[in-house]
Amino acid sequence: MTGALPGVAPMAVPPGAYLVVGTLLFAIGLAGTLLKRNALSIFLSIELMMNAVNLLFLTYARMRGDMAGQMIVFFVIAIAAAEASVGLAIFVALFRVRRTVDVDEIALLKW
Amino acid sequence: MPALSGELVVFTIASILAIGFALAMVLQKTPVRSVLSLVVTFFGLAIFSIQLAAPFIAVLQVFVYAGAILVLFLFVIMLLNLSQEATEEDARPIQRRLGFVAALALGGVLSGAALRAPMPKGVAPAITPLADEIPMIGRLLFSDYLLAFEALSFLLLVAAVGALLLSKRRFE
Amino acid sequence: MNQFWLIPVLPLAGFVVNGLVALLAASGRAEAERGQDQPKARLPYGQRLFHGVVGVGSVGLAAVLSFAALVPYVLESLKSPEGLAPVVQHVYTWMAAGDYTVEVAFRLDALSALMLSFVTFVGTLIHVYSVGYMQDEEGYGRYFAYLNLFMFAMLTLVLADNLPLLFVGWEGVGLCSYLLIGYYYDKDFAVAAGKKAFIANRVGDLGMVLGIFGIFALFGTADFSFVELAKRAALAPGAHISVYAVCLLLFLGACGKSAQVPLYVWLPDAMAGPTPVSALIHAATMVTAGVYLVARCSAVFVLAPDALTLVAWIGAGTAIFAASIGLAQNDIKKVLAYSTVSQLGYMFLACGVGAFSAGMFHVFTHAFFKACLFLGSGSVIMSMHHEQDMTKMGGLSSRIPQTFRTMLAATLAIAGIFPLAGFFSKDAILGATAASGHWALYAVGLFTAGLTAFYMFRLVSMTFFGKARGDAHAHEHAHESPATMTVPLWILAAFSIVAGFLGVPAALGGTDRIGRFLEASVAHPEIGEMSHGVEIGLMLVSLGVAVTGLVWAWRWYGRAEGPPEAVSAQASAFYARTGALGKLVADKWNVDEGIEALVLSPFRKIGTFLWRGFDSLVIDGIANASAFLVELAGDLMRFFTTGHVRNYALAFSLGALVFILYVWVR
Amino acid sequence: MNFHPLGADLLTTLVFLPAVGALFLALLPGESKAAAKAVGIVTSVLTFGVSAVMLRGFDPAAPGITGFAIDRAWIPRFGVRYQLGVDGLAVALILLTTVLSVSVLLVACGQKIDRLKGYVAAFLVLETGMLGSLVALDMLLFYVFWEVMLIPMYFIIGIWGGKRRIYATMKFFLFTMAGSLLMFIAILYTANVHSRSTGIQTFSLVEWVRAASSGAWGLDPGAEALLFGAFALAFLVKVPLWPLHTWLPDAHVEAPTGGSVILAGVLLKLGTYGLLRFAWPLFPHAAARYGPFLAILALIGIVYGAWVAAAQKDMKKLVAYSSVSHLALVVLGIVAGTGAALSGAIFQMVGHGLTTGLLFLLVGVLYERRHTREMADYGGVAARVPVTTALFLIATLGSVGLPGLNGFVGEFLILGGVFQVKIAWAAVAATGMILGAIYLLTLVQKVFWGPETVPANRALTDINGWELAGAFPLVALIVLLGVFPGPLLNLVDGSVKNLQRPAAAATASAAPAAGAPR
Amino acid sequence: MTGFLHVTGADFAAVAPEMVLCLAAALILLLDAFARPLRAFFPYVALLSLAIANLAGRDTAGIFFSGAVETTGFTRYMELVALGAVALAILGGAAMLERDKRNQGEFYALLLFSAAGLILMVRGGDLLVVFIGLELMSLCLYVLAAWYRDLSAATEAGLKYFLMGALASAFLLYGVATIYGRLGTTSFTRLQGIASAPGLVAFDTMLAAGILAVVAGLAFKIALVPFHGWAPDVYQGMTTPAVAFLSTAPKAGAVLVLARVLHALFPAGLGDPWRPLLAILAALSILFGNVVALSQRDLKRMLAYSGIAQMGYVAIGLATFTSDALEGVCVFLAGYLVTNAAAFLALGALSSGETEPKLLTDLSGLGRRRPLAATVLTLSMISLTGLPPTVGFIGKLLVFRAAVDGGLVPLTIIGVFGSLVSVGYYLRVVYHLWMKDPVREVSLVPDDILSGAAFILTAALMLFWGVFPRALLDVARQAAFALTGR
Repeated sequence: MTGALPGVAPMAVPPGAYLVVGTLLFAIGLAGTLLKRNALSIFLSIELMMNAVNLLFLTYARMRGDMAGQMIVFFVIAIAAAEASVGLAIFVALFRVRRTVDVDEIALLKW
Repeated sequence: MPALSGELVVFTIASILAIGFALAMVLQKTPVRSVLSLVVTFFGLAIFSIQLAAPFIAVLQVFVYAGAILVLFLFVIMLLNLSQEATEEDARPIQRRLGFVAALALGGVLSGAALRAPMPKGVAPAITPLADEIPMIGRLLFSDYLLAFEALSFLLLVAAVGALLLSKRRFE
Repeated sequence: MNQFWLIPVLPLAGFVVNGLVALLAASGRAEAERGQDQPKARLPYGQRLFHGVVGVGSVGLAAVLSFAALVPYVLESLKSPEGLAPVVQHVYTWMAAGDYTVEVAFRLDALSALMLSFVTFVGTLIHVYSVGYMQDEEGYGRYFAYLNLFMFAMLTLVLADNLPLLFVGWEGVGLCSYLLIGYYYDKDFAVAAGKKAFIANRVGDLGMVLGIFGIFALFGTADFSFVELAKRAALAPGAHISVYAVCLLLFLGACGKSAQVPLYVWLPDAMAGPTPVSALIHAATMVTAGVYLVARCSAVFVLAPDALTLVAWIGAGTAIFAASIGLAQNDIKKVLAYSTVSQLGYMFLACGVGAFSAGMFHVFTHAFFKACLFLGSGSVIMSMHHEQDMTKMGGLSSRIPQTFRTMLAATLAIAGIFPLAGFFSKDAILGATAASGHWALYAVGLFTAGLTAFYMFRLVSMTFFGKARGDAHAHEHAHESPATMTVPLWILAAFSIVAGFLGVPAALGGTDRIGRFLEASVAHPEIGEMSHGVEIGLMLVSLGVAVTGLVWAWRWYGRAEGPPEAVSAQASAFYARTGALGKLVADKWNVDEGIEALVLSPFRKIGTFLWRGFDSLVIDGIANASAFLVELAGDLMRFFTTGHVRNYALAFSLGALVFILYVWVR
Repeated sequence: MNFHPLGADLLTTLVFLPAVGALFLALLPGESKAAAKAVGIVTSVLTFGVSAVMLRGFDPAAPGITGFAIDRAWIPRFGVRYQLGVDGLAVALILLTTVLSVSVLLVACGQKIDRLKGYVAAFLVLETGMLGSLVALDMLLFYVFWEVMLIPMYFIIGIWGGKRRIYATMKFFLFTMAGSLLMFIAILYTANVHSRSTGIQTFSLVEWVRAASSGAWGLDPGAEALLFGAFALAFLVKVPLWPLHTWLPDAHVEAPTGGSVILAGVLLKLGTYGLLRFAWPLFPHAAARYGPFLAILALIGIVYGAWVAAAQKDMKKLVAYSSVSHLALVVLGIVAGTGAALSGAIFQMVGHGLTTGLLFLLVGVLYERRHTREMADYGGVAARVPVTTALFLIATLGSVGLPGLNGFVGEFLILGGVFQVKIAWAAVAATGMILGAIYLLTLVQKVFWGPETVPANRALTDINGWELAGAFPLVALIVLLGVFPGPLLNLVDGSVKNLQRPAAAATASAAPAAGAPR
Repeated sequence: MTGFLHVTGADFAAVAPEMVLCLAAALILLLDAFARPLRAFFPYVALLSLAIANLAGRDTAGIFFSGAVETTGFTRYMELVALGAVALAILGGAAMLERDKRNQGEFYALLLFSAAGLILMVRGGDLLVVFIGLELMSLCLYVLAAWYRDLSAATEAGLKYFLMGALASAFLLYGVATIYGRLGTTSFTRLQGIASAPGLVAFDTMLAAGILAVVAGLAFKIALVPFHGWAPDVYQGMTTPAVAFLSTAPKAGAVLVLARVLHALFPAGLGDPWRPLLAILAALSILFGNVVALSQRDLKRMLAYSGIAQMGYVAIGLATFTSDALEGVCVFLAGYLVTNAAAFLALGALSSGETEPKLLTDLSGLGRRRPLAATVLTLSMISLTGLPPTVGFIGKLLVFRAAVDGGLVPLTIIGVFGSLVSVGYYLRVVYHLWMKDPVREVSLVPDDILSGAAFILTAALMLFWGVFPRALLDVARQAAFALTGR
């Protein structure tokens, strides 16, 4: 899809830097996902990962001077919101039954 | 690497903020604090957005994420009054070590790739105000992204329905 | 008579009819007596009559037909100086595949004529005899069915024009002997004996079959026309087997059928069958099939002198070996059995030294006196109420005079007393052996003659002379058998006296008719000449040996009186005289025990091992083990799915990581 | 249905008639035994009728496998075709199949069988599978039928079997499938080779054989060896050749009477049929290379099977092991490949189907009454069941290979053919004659003869009408084929001429390949 | 860039199926809110909407919404699969849900929504649209997973599926971002254009990582080892008719999307290292899935692992990636849809309700009590084993054939080994159904018309496609051709 980025000044900061930051945030989010035990915290970390990806999108958009990246981010944010609502609802339902959202204690189904 | 410009300074501060609080989010024991530290991270991201010529996204970032979603989180946390995250001591050591390794390695690998990969030339047009970014987005939304936009609406509907359904106590 | 096929088929028809009727009767009986005991009962007269008529009738008719066929042929061929061409009648092509074509075709020539004559003749007599002997048996019908089947097989064997067809009869007689030995199917030993006979025969048949293929390979055909080829030594080019090997294979078959060492073991046990069966199958006809085979293939054997020598030695060995065992047996039929084995040895000895016609001559005469002896013994046994132990007999000469006289005649005949049948045939053999220059063989033969005279007269003495041993009551009621049994005895006795005159040697002014008659169809290689003087000398020697044997037996057993102990005392005296050797002899050289220990029990053990050990442990072990391992893998790997969502996430991330690295290194 | 011998759809009718019967039965409501019997017998008899018509219209002299050929598209794009046709070999086995099916169903009518409807249906489906694999000329079609046979057999053993039926049926299924799956890949690969070398997409056996014999494939020896191996494995498991045989005794022992009869009578033959029809013609060089190796296995199998059979105490196990031995002989004949050997092998396939089928049938008759297969539980029953005894004796002698019964002809010709190739093989194989006599006569002795030891046997009832009706055709054929083998031999003569190889071929390149005894 | 709101009627006609489904779903939601008594008719409404959607989607082909959707035979094929899956789920589930009083309209609405999302995902002409469609589908499934939200199993399933799903989305997104960054676009057509342009495919570590992230994200939906963890738990906890849908259509969708992505990026066909990579995925899935399924006693878990294995076979097709292979994949997926759905529905009918675990041993002796359902289950087991004359065989045949032609013989051998192992657990079901006597008295759910119809339909299809596969093959052929143009 087309839509060139309205002209702006050339980047003072090398795009690579943004990419690295984004990637690191992605990794941190992943770490959170893997290390946290509270379902909410895990989901929180995943949200972080998504935002990291958003940063990547923006960077790329900027590099290419192209709107598409921004549009995608726009959608991603919306989707994330939707996911969040469903996810949290699931947590609530789960908590009602199990009285916990600690994923380490939620392992009835296994093997 | 251009000379030390204001942009660079801001970038540095923002990235320190973002990464630092992201780490904090992970390391925090109590969910509430995690959420709050994530808020800061998001602000950092918002700064980046501005720097990357996407002020509208920055605004969304603050409003939707920091504003709406994280508040929703806080709300749920309060609802389930999850004051303390269970202590990590008894947690599964292998999971922790491997998880740490995996995250670290992936981060290293990917950022390494990001650094090594050849960068395409970014366009460097003449300097003009960003004023017409938002109309542009709007226009795109109703032309090229129309379908996506419509689909999104249904997606939100589904989310609403689903959330409603799941959080209902009794069936009728 | 130009329908040879009728000759075997008639008894076959008899078999079918008798068999079906007997089967129906049996199943009716089973129906009636379901759940209760089944008492042994003689059949109603009507049924007996039916079976008897069908049985005897079919065989008798066959006999008539065969004589109708062979008499003119024989007369013709005696007229013509060098015999008559064989008459061959094709019926249909049995099987044709690849390089093998087997016709169902029957052949009448000198050899088959000779066999045919006494087979049908003796066969008929024994059928008649059986009518009386078997009258009390509830298996009367079954018996005659089997007997007819046997006649069918034997006649096929005799008339066959090619080896495969001969093999049909060959196996057929084996089957019948199996069935008839096991006639008393509720007696374990009888059944076991039958099986033993069949299997021992099968060992021979293994050689026989391979031999047949060998003949195919050598001559390109198994029709007896190959004999002509063999006479011209016209072997097929590129045959991948030697004549010697083929001869040995065929001879192996002969050994099985004619109970030669080492395959003789089945014949003594075969006495478990009804006595007429022993007479017909295990004395007169079937067991001589081996000799017949060798005579048939004589031309081939001649091409392999080493094989002939082997035949001779096996024959001689068997003769003396069996005779030695015969010395110490107390079961009247066992004695006769071993005597049969030993006589068969003689016949092979004859073939071995190249005197095939002499061998066949002995087959001929032996048929009569041995049949007579067996039938006589049957008569004795019947009169003694199924007592076979000679130590419990004695003094029967007065009780059953006809049996006594006929048996005496036959005994003298087999002992080779001039001028009875045995004398001529046996001396033909000994003479030929001597002429061939195998003096060692001659010595063996001669000594065996002595032994034969000894054990045969021992038999007669223990049975008929002296005072009655065993329980007096039985002795009181011992009575002569019915005419259906004595008439055949008389006829056979008569023939065992006169049959020899067919082959009076030149030395005694005769013109060895039978020899010349057979020359048409058996080979007659040059075996050294002897002057008539020497010949007569040898005859006197053997006669002397025979008489010595008789006298010796008389001195030991003739006056045996009193209770059985007395005899056993004599027996021990016998051991005292002969020492450990005697003991060994009385134990039949422990051959059966040896076979059991060295062959059978290992066979069973290994079989069980292969089954339990190899099949179940190794093969199934591998199969089940692999199945088990997969299951096990499943039971372990399922724990990768821990149920902890974080682990899944971890797996996810690690997976992604590893794959990224993989993609990079590639 | 088109009954005219030359009718285009004769074979289709033949193959799917039983399936139709089964379908009808499945749709039939209720558990009516009478209906099941009626449908079963009518269908199987009709099928037999069709096969008889086929026999009448079949011309043994016709070249190739072209009898009643049908050739329609099935999966056109891969050149998979609905291609049927018969030659003498197939016709012979088809008749065997239809006859045995009739017998089995007749016997089923005479015995108490739970869920008879399903039982009959399963057998009818099985018959379709068997007939299909006999007439299929398209490799993939063949594979389909080949696998279709598995399922009904799985049910037959699994539902109506004995105590360890589940183990047995799984073992049967897995062993067979393990073999056939590799063959599946091999088929696909061969098709690939064919299309690569000739540019034609086809699974047609005829095409393949033509290409293979003309060397158009240009396979390197390694690949050919692997393909041959895959094919041979599939079939040798089915045969079964030592050491792949251990599923057989279990399957036979646990299977219901009919199951054993069909298993021994037909399924095993399909293994040897496959060797004759596919493995050898498609990969002649590999076959020549590794034939001797198979011959060694076959020789081991002959002796081994007989030897183990002699050690058995269970009637069915004994007969099962005897099958191992007998079919090893057939394999040996196929390896030898001379005219006589092949005729003998085919004859023996039919003959063994009849004799062993009859043996299992009669064992089943006893089992039906006493519910034990242990020989020790019988003994001296001859007087109680004279007819059964007589029939059993005939079957036994046929199996022992007594001249005048069918067993001999096959054995004689095989041995003769093998003899032409390698005397040592014939010599070893011939020991089967002796061993066979040993274990089979022991079987007869222990079961029917000797004193009546077990009181329970006093009430034993003799074979009943249905069972007799089922057994009679087999007995008749055993005797007829023994006395007049000519017709059958002529029937298969054409096939033999196509398949046979000169005596030298079997061992020419052999001696190094496998240290054959000399 | 097209002008503001420049959309033609054709554009809307193109997305008619999605619209129909969404509107029907919305309608049902409304009815549920305001006309609850009509609940009994929701199934029929849903089925009707499916029918209409099918008709609406019949003959549209081309690129619409300026490249946002791309309708081809390929996507059409997927449309049918999705609609079919939903139909079966509804047929099988309606009665049960009504019995359990869980037949709120949302159930059908969500099913329809997720079908719409699925269709959108597959025909999305742009990775963004694909992502949106995927999310639409997934959100519905998250909710459906926790449908019996008072059962701890169900909620747990929901949680696990949701968390893993979100993670997968994040990865997928990362991949999309990277592809966008490296190649400058997210639209398939352009990607293909760029990728087929010479020179660019010069190797690029970052792009590789991105593509891999996408693959991982989709492999998660397909449940390929090692991205499979969620499947067994979710299947076990999720309500059976929903699983009948979840286990078939979404997987198929993800597979086809993956095919599209790969084809867009590697128009010339897969090369090193991607083909070995997929081969490894396939091998792992086949071995792990089959072997672990062997040790399962809960049927739904067992079917989950079996599903993993089955997708391994699909992955063989993907690794081969010739048009024949893709055709095979399509056929396989159609067969798998019918077979697996049948299996789950029969399972539901042979159990004592949703609240009970579905244990293997409870099937004992049900063959005589419920001949129809038992027969269908048996058939589906045979078909899953891949034995003729069922469609399962045809699918495996095509895939293996393509793989052999494509030189992946070792993979096929692993495949057949897997099949051999699978016999162990598939036939175990048959054994319990027909050859074993009941161990405990199971109170079965009553029969009902709709599921009966579903049974007969699936059984008929399994056999018909197994014996006369031509029609199916032709459709699949067109689909594959539409994608590869070869």
